[in-house]
Amino acid sequence: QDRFTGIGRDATPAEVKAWDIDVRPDFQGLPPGSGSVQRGQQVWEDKCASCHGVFGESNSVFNPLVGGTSKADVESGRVASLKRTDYPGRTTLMKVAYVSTLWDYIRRAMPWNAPKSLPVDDVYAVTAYLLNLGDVLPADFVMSDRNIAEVQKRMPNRNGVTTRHAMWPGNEFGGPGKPDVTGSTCMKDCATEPRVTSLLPPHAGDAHGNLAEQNRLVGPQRGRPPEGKVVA
Amino acid sequence: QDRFTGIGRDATPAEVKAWDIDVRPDFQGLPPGSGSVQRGQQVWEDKCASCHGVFGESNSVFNPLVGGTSKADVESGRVASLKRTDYPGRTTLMKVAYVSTLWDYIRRAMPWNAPKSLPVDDVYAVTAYLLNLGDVLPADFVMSDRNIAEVQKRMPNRNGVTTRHAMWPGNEFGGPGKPDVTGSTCMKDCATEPRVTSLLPPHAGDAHGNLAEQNRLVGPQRGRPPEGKVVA
Amino acid sequence: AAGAAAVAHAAPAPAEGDPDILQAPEHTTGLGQPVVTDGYGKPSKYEANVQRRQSPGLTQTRQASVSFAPLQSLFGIVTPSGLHFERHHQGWWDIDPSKHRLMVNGLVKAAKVFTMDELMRLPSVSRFHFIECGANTGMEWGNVAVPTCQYTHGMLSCSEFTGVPLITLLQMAGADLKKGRFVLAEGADGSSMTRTIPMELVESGQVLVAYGQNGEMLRPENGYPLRLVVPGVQGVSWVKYLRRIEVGDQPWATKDETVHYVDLMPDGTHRQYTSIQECKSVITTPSGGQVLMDQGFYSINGLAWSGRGKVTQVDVSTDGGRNWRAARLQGPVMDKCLTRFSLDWTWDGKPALLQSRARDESGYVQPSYRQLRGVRGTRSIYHNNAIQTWLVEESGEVKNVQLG
Amino acid sequence: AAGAAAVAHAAPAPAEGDPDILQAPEHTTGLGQPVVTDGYGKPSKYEANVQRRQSPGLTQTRQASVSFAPLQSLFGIVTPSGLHFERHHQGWWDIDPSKHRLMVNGLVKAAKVFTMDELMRLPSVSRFHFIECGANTGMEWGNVAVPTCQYTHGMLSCSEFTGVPLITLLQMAGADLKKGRFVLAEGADGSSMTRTIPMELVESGQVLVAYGQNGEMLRPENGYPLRLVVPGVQGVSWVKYLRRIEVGDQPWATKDETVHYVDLMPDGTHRQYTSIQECKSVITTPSGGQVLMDQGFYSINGLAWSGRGKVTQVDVSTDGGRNWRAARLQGPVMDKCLTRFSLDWTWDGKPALLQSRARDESGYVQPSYRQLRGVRGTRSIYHNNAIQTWLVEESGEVKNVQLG
Ligand code: HEC
Ligand code: HEC
Ligand SMILES: [Ca+2]
Ligand SMILES: [Ca+2]
Ligand SMILES: [Ca+2]
Ligand SMILES: [Ca+2]
Ligand SMILES: [Ca+2]
Ligand SMILES: [Ca+2]
Ligand SMILES: [Co+2]
Ligand SMILES: [Co+2]
Repeated sequence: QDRFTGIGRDATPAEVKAWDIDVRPDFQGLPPGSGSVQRGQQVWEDKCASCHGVFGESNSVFNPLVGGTSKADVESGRVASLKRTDYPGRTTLMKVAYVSTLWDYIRRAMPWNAPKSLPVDDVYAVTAYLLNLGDVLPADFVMSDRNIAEVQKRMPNRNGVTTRHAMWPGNEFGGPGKPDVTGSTCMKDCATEPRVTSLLPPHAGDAHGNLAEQNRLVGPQRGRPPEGKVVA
Repeated sequence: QDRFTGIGRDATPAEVKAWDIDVRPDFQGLPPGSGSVQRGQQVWEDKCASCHGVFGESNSVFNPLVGGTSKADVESGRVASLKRTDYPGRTTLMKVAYVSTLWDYIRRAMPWNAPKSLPVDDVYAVTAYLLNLGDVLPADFVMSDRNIAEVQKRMPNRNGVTTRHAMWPGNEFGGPGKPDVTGSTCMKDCATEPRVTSLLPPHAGDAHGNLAEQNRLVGPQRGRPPEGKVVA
Repeated sequence: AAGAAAVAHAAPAPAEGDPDILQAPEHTTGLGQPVVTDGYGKPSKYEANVQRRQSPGLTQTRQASVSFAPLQSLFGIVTPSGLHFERHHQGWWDIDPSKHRLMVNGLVKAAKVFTMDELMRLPSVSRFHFIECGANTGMEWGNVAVPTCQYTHGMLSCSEFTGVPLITLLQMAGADLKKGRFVLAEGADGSSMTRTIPMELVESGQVLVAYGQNGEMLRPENGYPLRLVVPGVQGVSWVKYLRRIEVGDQPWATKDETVHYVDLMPDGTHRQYTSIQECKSVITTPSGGQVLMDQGFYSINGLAWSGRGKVTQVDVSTDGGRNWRAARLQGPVMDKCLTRFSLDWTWDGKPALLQSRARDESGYVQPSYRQLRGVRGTRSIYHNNAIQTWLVEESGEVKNVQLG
Repeated sequence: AAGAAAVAHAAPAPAEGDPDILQAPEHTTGLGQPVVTDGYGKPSKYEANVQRRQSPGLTQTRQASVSFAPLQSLFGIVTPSGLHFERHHQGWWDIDPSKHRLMVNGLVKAAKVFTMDELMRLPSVSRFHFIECGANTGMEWGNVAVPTCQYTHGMLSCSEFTGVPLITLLQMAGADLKKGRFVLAEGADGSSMTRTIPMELVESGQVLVAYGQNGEMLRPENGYPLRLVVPGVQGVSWVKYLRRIEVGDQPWATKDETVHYVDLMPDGTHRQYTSIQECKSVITTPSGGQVLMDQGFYSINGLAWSGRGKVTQVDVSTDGGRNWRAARLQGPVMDKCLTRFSLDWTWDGKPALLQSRARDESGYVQPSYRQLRGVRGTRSIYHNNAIQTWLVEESGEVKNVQLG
């Protein structure tokens, strides 16, 4: 575009290399390297366990990363516990469908307080260790750019995802399509049963503090003072 | 309006009296009372002169109130100096057409640091004194609600104003009418002589401080650093 | 009795009149403050209650967290930038704009680098758009969880954004628009947030590389000095601290489009790349946690929006959805922008169930909880756009409820 | 040489690349700040130059004075409330809204008193409007006086205002709309500003008793908790701290409509009640006091507005008015509202004279200085809406000039 001559310049190869760190499910962008489960355990215990727990089970700073998957899931590629409504919480390994997602995210964002500090080999290693914790990879596994496609075939939830929906604003994934949920346009004597089935217990309202102090001091309505401080 | 029942209430007579203080050119709203030029001088020197000067001539906190009018103006009701392009500045007495405007404003807003503190009689008095300073009223005049209409007939600029223009957004004053100034819609080879006839001398730009510090630090253009601090 | 739960009513004025009228206050009889006490001003001290807030216990850390905009106290459609909701994954930064760069790479003739100086030199547009977090109202999928509309719906804001259409930059880099149907946007903060954007939306000119918000630069909490604006799409795609755009032939399956911001269906599958914020609305006054001071006339006010275009109609019910009336829409009604609606209502002091239901130009109608859950169950976390119900009790107290 | 007057150009990046790309900054490798560091946020520290400012020597006191909005640094049409221009006659106050009252009296069936609680209960509207001081650009009637567009045109701002149409209150009081063709608005501060408003405009529903500005309450400097909004009319009529509305059959000839905000004609007469802000525009970038950093492409950006309705066209000249091109107008173009315009321009490094000329739906065309002075002379002080000229010098410096 001659129109904007002098605006912007070509990036140098070193610049692109420095920033183009993303890794796709087809492994475009994946740098060569490798790391063992054993080395991964070392990295994990040094740099990850303090937040995520020794077994990736902690929810003190974030949801547990590991748990809820089974050997059967590794076979089927569907995490069975996701079908249960009584299963408490969802771990990362229950949800993640692509090993590239884990690899890419750990490389770019973890450790949380020192993102991008891991050498490439350690990213392989700690990813392998996480998958070992979830019984996806054996303890003697050495993950590398050459065998990662095999690892993908063992991801417990690899078949548990879909893009069939109307919420992608492009023509891919089968196009925008028809929304799955339909509201009603009834205006008069509609068939709704206005019965209150869910309501906050008073103490849960107070869990959000004094609502009187969360509303403007003037206006047609005010914030509700805490229970027990109500003025008649 | 039944629609808004319970919103708003009737004002009490005392409330309307407390706030309905405006005075119009037809003297609607003018409270009864009176004050002499002599008393006005007292008020002026106690409460006004510190800001406006003993003769209303000061421009230390505001433009001079008095000056620029003549006995001839009192006769004609047109302030001659307003026609001169070489007359420096414009005083209040040169411009004001209605005595009610002075009275109303002094009552509501003066003294500037203690507005609405003057008793009604003192508003009469100090208004009379100001007009005396401008040779509109004699030194022995006692202004009151009964003779204020006579005072109006002596206001130096009472005939110097017009409402014939297109800038009143209502139908009064002869309606909105046709704008007085017309721009050009010429788009090509227009008859303009692009000769620069007015330009700030460099020091005048610096009078507004360092312009580099008055512009954002990024963007296609920056603020100009002060003269002499320019970097090549 | 009406207003029983409220702070005590003002004492009736004495017969001669209200002392606040009869006794002139200091501000009517004194000299006020000078100009430029603040080169950048702030709200009245009496407005201190109007703040963005965290929901206690919602997140385990404060840097991977959210703060909610006080919708119950806002007017019109513009969100003051100081009250814009926040969502950070690895904390916010105040980045030196003279050092910030934007790279465009991937399926392009030549990868490019732009400075802020250069980006701000290109032709820009300014457009009003809402931004809503995909997790807004997420706490309420299963049941009522929070007391006020700040917490139920406050991951929502609306601003006038100024920036360069991304398509301009892609053209300058010579992007392959035939093969490159996906775009990756990447941030410069610790999380280096990445999201896949459809080229379709970029080609339409709607996606902006924005630096301006409500007339000034973006706020640090919202991505200063550069963020992507992806109208109609959930906030996580509006990548903050934007440092890189890559053109590709496949989606990236980043953590925040395939592990989070995914919708868990009743059959245990996750929907990925669910991006559009579907048509939704909420009554902001009266709303949960408030108390009506009196019986009589009220103006029911609220906000409606759609990620698919313009809002065309908003219906309001005061009887829990049995009967509806079309609300007034405040113009201009803009594309993928908040629309303010209002409806006159006279409160007779009896319990009432307030609801609003929005429609958009695609023909979509906002669903009830029953309709939404009928398809998606109760475990989706994201994209809860069900009709909100507020119960007005006889006391004047308003409560967050769900109907069944 | 282009940009000679500017700060030194950034050093060219080393051959392998820009260190700001190659060396990851702290914000890419660390953990940032938590949510709600500020319940009400503020701009980036790098934006500290963007401030409203006084013009030194313009006024003799700081309480009867003005501060100017930094138009050269703003985007779009919304003015951030913290940068809204100020004009006080007796200083500003932060008034307790629970004690503020509005009285309606005069030619009404019954004089009325409203509390803020009551006013905020009535049906409201939200509208985007510009507000311009009648004295904006007043220093430039005779000759160039100030260096930047902050000082030439910065008594101008634009906000989304929310409030009750005044006509609603007049109807509630039973106003006599036949006899009462004039309305007095009065403030509660020391100056108790009074201005006469035509009933015509009130009846149209355009005049608002406003409490909201850009989504939140008015700022104290702008009249918190209540101000009149009189679209298209000069700012002094938008009475701040509004306490009283009186309906009358004659205008009031208040100080600020018959002694100030009057236009001195060449024949020595003063035009009174000149209220409408006529169609006007200004290029905000590049503008006076700035320096272009480089030759090449620029987007000329500016603002246009009219007190008579919508802006229909803005023409831009880069050769001092000999040739003009129609600029792009950013939608939505709203009634009595700022409209952002832009035009592509490639600067060849030669001196250029930049001008903009706006037209409105009434057919009015913004005049040149020669045309304006031809009718009104040079002593009017108020209502200077002449075409502004910026001279771009070879050095890249932009200067405020007038042509003859
Ligand atoms: C200081 C605390 C901390 C440390 C140390 C840390 N993490 Fe994390 N981790 C987090 C937080 C908080 C998140 C959630 C971030 C967000 O919300 O986007 C997270 C998210 C993750 C996720 C994504 C989980 C999901 O479901 O989104 C993975 C995988 C992960 N961490 C792995 C690691 C690894 C591997 C290490 C060490 C190399 C590590 N973390 C070190 C705090 C930490
Ligand atoms: C502390 C300073 C101060 C004092 C004391 C003071 N004034 Fe003023 N006066 C001002 C200022 C400042 C203005 C301009 C206000 C404005 O810009 O609206 C002014 C304006 C006026 C005006 C209007 C002039 C015009 O052209 O707009 C009149 C008349 C006036 N004063 C009379 C008085 C009288 C009478 C008193 C005493 C009873 C008085 N002033 C006391 C500072 C003062
Ligand atoms: Ca260049
Ligand atoms: Ca890549
Ligand atoms: Ca009442
Ligand atoms: Ca009156
Ligand atoms: Ca989550
Ligand atoms: Ca003046
Ligand atoms: Co989010
Ligand atoms: Co003014």
